[in-house]
Amino acid sequence: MDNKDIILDVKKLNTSFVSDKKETKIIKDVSFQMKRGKTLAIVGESGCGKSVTVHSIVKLMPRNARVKAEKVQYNALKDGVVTEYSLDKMEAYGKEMRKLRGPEIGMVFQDPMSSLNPVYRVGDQVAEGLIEHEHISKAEAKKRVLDMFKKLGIPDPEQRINDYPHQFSGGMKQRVVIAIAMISNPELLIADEPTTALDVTIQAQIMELMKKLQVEDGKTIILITHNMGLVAEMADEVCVMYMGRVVEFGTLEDIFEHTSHPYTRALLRSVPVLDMEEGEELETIPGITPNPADLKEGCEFADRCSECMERCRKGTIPAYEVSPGHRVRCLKYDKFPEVD
Amino acid sequence: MELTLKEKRSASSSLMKKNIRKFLNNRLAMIGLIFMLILLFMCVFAPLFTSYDAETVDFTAMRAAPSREHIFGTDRLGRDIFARILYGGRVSILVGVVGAFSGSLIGMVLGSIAGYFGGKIDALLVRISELFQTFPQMVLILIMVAVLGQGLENLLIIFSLTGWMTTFRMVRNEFLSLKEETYVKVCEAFGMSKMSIMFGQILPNVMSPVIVATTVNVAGFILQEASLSFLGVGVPTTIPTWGNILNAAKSIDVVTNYWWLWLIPGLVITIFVLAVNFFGDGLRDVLDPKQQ
Amino acid sequence: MRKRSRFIALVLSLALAVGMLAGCSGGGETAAPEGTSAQTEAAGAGETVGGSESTDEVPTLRLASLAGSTSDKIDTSWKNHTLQTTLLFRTLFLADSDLQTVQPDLAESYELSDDGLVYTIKMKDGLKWSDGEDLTAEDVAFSIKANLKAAVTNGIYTTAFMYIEGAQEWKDGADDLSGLTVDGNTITITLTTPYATFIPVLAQFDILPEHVLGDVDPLELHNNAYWTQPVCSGMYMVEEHNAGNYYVMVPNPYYEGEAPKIQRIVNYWVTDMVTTAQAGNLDYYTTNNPEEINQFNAMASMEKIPIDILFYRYFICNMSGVDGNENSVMQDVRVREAILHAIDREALATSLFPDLATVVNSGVLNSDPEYNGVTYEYDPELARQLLEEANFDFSQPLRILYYYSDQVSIDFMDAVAYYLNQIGVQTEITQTSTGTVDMFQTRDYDIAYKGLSAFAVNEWYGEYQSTNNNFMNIFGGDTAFDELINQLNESSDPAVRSETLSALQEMEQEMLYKLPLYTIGHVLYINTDHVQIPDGVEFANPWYRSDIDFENWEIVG
Amino acid sequence: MLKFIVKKLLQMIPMLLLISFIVFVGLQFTGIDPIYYMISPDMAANTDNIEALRELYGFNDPLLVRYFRWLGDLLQGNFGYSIVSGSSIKTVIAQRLPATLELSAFALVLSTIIGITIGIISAIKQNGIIDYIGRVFAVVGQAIPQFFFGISMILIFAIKLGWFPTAGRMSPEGVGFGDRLWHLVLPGVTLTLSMCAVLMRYARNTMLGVLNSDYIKTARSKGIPEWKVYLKHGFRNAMRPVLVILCFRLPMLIGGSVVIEEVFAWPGIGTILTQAVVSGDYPVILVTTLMVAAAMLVASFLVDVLTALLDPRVRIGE
Repeated sequence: MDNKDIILDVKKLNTSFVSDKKETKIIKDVSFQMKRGKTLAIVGESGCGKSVTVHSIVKLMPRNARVKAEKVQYNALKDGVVTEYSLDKMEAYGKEMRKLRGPEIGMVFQDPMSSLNPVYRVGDQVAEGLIEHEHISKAEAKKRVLDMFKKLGIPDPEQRINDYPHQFSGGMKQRVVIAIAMISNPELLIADEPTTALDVTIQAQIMELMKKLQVEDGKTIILITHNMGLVAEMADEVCVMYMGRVVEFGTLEDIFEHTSHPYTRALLRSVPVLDMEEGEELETIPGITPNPADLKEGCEFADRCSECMERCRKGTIPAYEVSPGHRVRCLKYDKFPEVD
Repeated sequence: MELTLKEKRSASSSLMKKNIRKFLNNRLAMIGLIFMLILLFMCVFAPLFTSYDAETVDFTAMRAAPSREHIFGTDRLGRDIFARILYGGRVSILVGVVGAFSGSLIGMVLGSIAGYFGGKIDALLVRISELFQTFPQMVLILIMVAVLGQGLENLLIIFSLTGWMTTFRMVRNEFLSLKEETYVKVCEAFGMSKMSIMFGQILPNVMSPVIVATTVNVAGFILQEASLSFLGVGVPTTIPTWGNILNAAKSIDVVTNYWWLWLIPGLVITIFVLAVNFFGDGLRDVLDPKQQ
Repeated sequence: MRKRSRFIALVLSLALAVGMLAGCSGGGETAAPEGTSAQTEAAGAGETVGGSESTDEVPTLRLASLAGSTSDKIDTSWKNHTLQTTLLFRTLFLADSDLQTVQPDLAESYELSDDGLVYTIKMKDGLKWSDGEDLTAEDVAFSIKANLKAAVTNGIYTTAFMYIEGAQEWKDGADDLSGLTVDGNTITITLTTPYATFIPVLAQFDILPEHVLGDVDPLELHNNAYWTQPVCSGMYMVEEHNAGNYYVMVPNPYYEGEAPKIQRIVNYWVTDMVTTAQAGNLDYYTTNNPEEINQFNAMASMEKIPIDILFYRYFICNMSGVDGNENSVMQDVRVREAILHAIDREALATSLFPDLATVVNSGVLNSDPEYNGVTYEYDPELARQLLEEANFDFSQPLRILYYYSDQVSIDFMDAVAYYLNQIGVQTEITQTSTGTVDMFQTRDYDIAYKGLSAFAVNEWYGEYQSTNNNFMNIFGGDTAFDELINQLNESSDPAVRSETLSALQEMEQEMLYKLPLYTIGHVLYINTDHVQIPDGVEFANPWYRSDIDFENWEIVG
Repeated sequence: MLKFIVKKLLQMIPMLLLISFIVFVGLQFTGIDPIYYMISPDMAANTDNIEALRELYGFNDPLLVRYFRWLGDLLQGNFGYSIVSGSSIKTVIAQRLPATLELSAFALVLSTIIGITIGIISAIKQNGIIDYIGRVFAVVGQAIPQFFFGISMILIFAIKLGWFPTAGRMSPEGVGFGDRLWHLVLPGVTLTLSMCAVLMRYARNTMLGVLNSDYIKTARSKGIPEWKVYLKHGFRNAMRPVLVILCFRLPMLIGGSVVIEEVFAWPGIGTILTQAVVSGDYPVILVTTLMVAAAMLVASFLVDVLTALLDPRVRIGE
């Protein structure tokens, strides 16, 4: 595969947080490649490092974070020409990075309630990035915002662009957030649990909207979620994370049909299925997510794993490629070739 | 899965251990604690550190500069300043501690009532606390001095009456959220009396921020006592307090010519208050990390 | 639309808030411009007086008053005098520095009948107030009558004027004061019993203008706006008063005596005398505060002139009130004596008031010929022994009250507490801001520290008189002293007087209602770089008016 | 909006009445016999006359009668007289208020600018050098007794260096601007520094809170420059709580400089209040209290209005 197909190439991404002079590793050796025009879902329980991974990639990290990576490369494709950007070498809030945020990479965050600045009109907030990057007049920006609002199905846009965030419902707010992300027409859209905070019906609307964007405009989407139902609906590829590591990576089919890692299996079992009877019990994963600061060596999932062996508790567990593109980090598969 | 009592205990004691470790690691807080304890120890056991007492007048050594005999010099009546600082510290610290504690007590009781019962009584108490809070504190204290009169006991009353608002607000807010918790509902369902739910069940959960606030108030009241004594409306001058020792510095004559009369007691107050504040900040980091 | 309404609201509410603040602050807004306009007025005034462009060029004597709670008026002159009031107001007679011998001032002369009861005082002719109105004997009569009804006045006037025939009736509402008659420019005053210091008292009593104050209720006289810009009889008058900042005094054009050389006097309201002097803005200052004395001594331009005055500091013992309320603690005379022996008065006097204080053992000074040599040596052993003999209850603290707020007094009380502690007596010391009420009404103390700036020794003994309004509440209206006191007040014969004093001294030492400590002198500072005073001026107690030859004071340099 | 303001204003009146009544009654219960404050121990010879004066002033009337008489006088602009000096309180306050306002406004404005600037820079450059200095300064600033700091300033800058006067508001007769400023520097700076610490801490914490919020992340994801993130999105939001605190500091204009006034012999409201308390001059205490209370209510009124104006979420109750 060449750079035209791969939009984002992440190799050995490591992130840690420093607090009280102690460094805690949160993300460990995360590597993946992201195909242009596809949807990648990153799944895992809360606290597994999904959000931190994407935030590390786009460098929107708090001050006490330390990010290291062998390679984080973003390949922009414009008129058939590929431009390579090494995100890992850029300054977090420097000019280069800023040029990418918005026009190339758009972001939608988890909580629409707090993602919008309460004191500005939504129209202005959407237009802000546009004006910044394209240096167009306010009137023109307003037109573009109106178009975007229409496209995202926000009713009565002429009126609503002058409203403040608190005058919007949750779903409408999230549409505004998506508008902010999409207004500069980025190629890569990162959606960090975009529907977690919303009602179920609204969730569906938002996801439909995103699906539409992807299909119609050929956007690449990274979708972070813990909702396996959503994954099944949306994703082309899936990246399962546990305790800062990618434990399984593959196509939707790989993950759902050839589920390999014990954690992925447990995760899938704990997902409510649409035709489930009311009162029917879900399986839960035994134990609790360990505190990243107290982790011992070996497989991070060892303590909760029903198939845990003696050697699971030693050293770092490598990833094995069980089929092309399907990688599993589990010793059960040690007969397959090791990859990094 | 039910946690057994033992497990709970060991969990809480390990939390305690962790907190203590965290505190010990906080260098500023430790320095604060050490200074605080040293000064406190010296004040409480003053006779071990000085052969002088705070009252003995010596007209042969009036306003003597620091020397080997009087390491901090003597005041206008020839009294040893070092001894006066130690003995005065007893009163000053006592005023701070008692004032802060009784203030917190009032704050806790009113906060519990306001937070638990809510409604009109809550609105009223919140309004009153706002009034107390926005009134410039010095003016408020002065008015109360005018009403109650001067004296050590009155000062303590005044301090408790002017120092309850922070605690009140904290306790009330915590109560507002805690009273919706299941365990409170369960207690109510069991027909526990309101008093025992308020003070027995909910209050212990809000103690951490209260302890922190009280510590900070101790420092504040020591400063207030000094200021009031400086203004001449504090503790009667015959009782040595840090403020009363400093009161002598009102005249330009003393400021210019007898630095040890005011600089040393001033520094002692500053150091002690600083130590208490550091200690309080450290406690806050450990007990109440939400607050900044 | 919404934006605009928000903006208007903001402006509106700000305006309202400012308005509220301004309204509540009682015209604070206007005060600042007042200050500036007053300044230009002052400059203008300078022009008219000195004929020069700026006030700086008029040679000016600079005085200062502490801007305590009063800084908008000149303190009523029926209280203690200041240099300022002695220059603005005159009295019938002008005392010499002994305060006893007098020379004519508003009055030309006086005669005293042989029985010592009738004073006939003749006023000078053609006297005028500073507003041009005539100053007559009627003004004198008005002043005396008003003083009897005034709330705020120095006790020496009240005491003396109560000797006038019909004084009590007048106070009780009689139409006139029968003992006082005016005939043209002659005033006749009839006393019920002779009062030896009547003329010296008159030499201190400021005459006030009836045509200005005639309708004012004497009870409220001290509050009257008159005092901001009084109509004067003295050699100066107030030209301009910038409340809280300063007032300017210029020669009174209607003053009939020798015109003063100094053309302009400014009195600043200041917050601290020492810094004012250090900044070179003070030419004349008197004090008995050792701290200030230290600072003034360090100023090269200030010449120090010690003044001997009769200013007692002493303890009064709370015995029993006329209401019968008796304080058991102090009843035994040995307790009272023990306190005197317990305190090293000599050491306190020399350490706290260097060069200022002299120990006394009664109202009679140790240097006076009448002094009988009784001393109360510092002897803690004896003190303790006396207390034990008197079965003193050592478990109860001795309650001590004082009203001075200066640092030296605070130090003094601390030292007293220490001394008493040495003989096993616990103390409970209270500083009161309300000397009068706590000392004479509440009486919640055993001994109280008091000061008396006495006009004469009579005043010291007057406190023992059974009819003394204040002290009868403390000494229970004990009549033991009355006869001797009356004798002292009435007699002007030196031999009788001396005998009486000796007798009083004995009696006082026997009773020990008052525990004498020391007398405190006064120090006067004059900025000799700026002011020259004529030779031979003798200064008296600065709280009284005496001849200091002010006409011949000059501004130099 | 107008309705809202009027309603808030009307609410202030009963509060003021309540405060004045409480203080009035409180002061009556001290057992103060005002008449005896008027006359110093040396001048109280005429006891009968003093009784007459008490009657004249109506001190024997029942409490409520006295309160309403006082209130009535107050409403007519008659603030009464100091019972210690007999000065008209109106005059005294008119003299003293400008001095206090001058000092406090200077300190309030300066401390606001410095405190907020440093606080916000500290938050932006968290753990940077300014943050560090600022935090040390705030901690130490809160631990030094105000008057001790003032005295040290006097010793260093007035006595040793002689740059500024030791005390007072102006040279006698000197009402020029330069002279006043020269006198204002030391007390002003002392008060500023002591007022700064709290504000700095507050501004820093507020800004930190704002910078941690999601909309800042949204703003950054738009690729706008950092200064715009801080100013447009951070500062604007941090300003609201800071402004509220600023409003609540308004009463300090009148009552915040008591100690400093005493240290620098500044002829302001603070010194008369202290004196009044020491000498039990209760009419003065009453009026001063009422002024501070009024300032306080104005402040809370401003807070209500400002919150309504600055935060689109707060809807003005029609």
